[in-house]
Amino acid sequence: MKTKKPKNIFKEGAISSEFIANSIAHHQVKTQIGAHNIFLGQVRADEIDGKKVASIEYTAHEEMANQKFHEIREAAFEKFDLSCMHIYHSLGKVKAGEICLFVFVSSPRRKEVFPAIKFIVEEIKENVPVFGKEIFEDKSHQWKVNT
Amino acid sequence: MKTKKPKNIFKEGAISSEFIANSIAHHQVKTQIGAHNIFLGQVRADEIDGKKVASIEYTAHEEMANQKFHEIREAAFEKFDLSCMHIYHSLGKVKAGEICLFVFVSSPRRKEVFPAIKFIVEEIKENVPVFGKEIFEDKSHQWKVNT
Amino acid sequence: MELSIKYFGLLAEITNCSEENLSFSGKTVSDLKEHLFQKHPTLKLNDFQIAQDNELVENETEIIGIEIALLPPFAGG
Amino acid sequence: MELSIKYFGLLAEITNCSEENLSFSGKTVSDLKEHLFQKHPTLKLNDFQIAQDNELVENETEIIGIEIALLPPFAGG
Repeated sequence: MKTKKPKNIFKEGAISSEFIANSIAHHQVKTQIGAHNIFLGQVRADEIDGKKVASIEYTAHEEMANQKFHEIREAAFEKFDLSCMHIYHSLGKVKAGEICLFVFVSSPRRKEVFPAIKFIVEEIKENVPVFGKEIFEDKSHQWKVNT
Repeated sequence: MKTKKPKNIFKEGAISSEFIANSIAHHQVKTQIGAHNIFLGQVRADEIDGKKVASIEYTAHEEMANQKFHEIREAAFEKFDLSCMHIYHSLGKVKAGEICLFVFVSSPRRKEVFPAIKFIVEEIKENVPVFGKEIFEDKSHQWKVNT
Repeated sequence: MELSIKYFGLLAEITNCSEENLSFSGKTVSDLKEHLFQKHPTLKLNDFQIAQDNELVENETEIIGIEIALLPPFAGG
Repeated sequence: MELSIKYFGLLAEITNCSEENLSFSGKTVSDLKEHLFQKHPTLKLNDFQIAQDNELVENETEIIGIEIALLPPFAGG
């Protein structure tokens, strides 16, 4: 199930629940799969100094990011017994309450998917050049930093 | 977000991707959430002595199972900082490739959802009285045992 | 005492019974098992747990409830 | 040598520039940083990493590529 060339994992705007459903439905033909694990990152309406985050505008060094995603993908297939793996990240504006990251791993056995999903999400947070401008309700902004 | 009385978490037949999408979409109003983790159990077309599993027919000691699910839910809220949690399990026939278990946890922060989802799924596998009759393509059957 | 015995999954299949009422004069779960083994000898060959009023019980537990369930190995998820 | 410098996120904002070409005569990433700090003094106040041809580099790394990216802290997910 490995791909040799980096794919483009970015999507313009929020990731819809229909898109996620569609992705799940596509796995019904893969009857060797016994367990899926899905991580969804959702934009939080954090309150900072009395101002509420209304949306995050994502940008990325896209070429480098897709290369990194590819490396994470290869590493995950190396470390865990996975049947498939999908990663999607938003670019552009994503409102509070909307989904900006969708990671989906599948395996014959459940024991594999738990460490796999955590590994992939932590790698993304730490090593992929994606940038987020938190835009407050009053239109002012600050730059998000992963912790 | 705790409920005091056991809910009925069983659903007749397979859990559809639309149902899952709907469940995800319902969380867009909860803007304190930053991370969701979803586990899906899918019926595998295992081959045993040359015969392929076509479906699993689930039965349960429903009252006791719902009570157990409730205890698992309470324990998970106690152990992890969760905003919400949902569990659904199929009863009746679920075909290979279809979803029979849907566990959904949400939290402000990602660190909480990874151990939470694992804890809940392992507890379900070990402690909830649900029974599965694996029906082969030739209509013969055997009883599934969790490992 | 009158007990209601429920058989699940494989156990319902081999006893050919999903629920039955039983007059029981013993004391513990062990006594009840003996009684059930006589009635349904195939039970002896199978692994199961017993729940009394929705709680799993041990061999030494006293039978006090009216709802007894015989549970084969779990297969949820 | 001619370099293309790309600024991302916060860095594009404070330099008011997302991409520029630069004539560079130094050797290492450190030299390049000095050069960029002179051109955009506000860069000094900010935390960033440098990538050369899509790979993160250290201060001692020799500049050989033509694509240089200045990356503020990551915020993916």
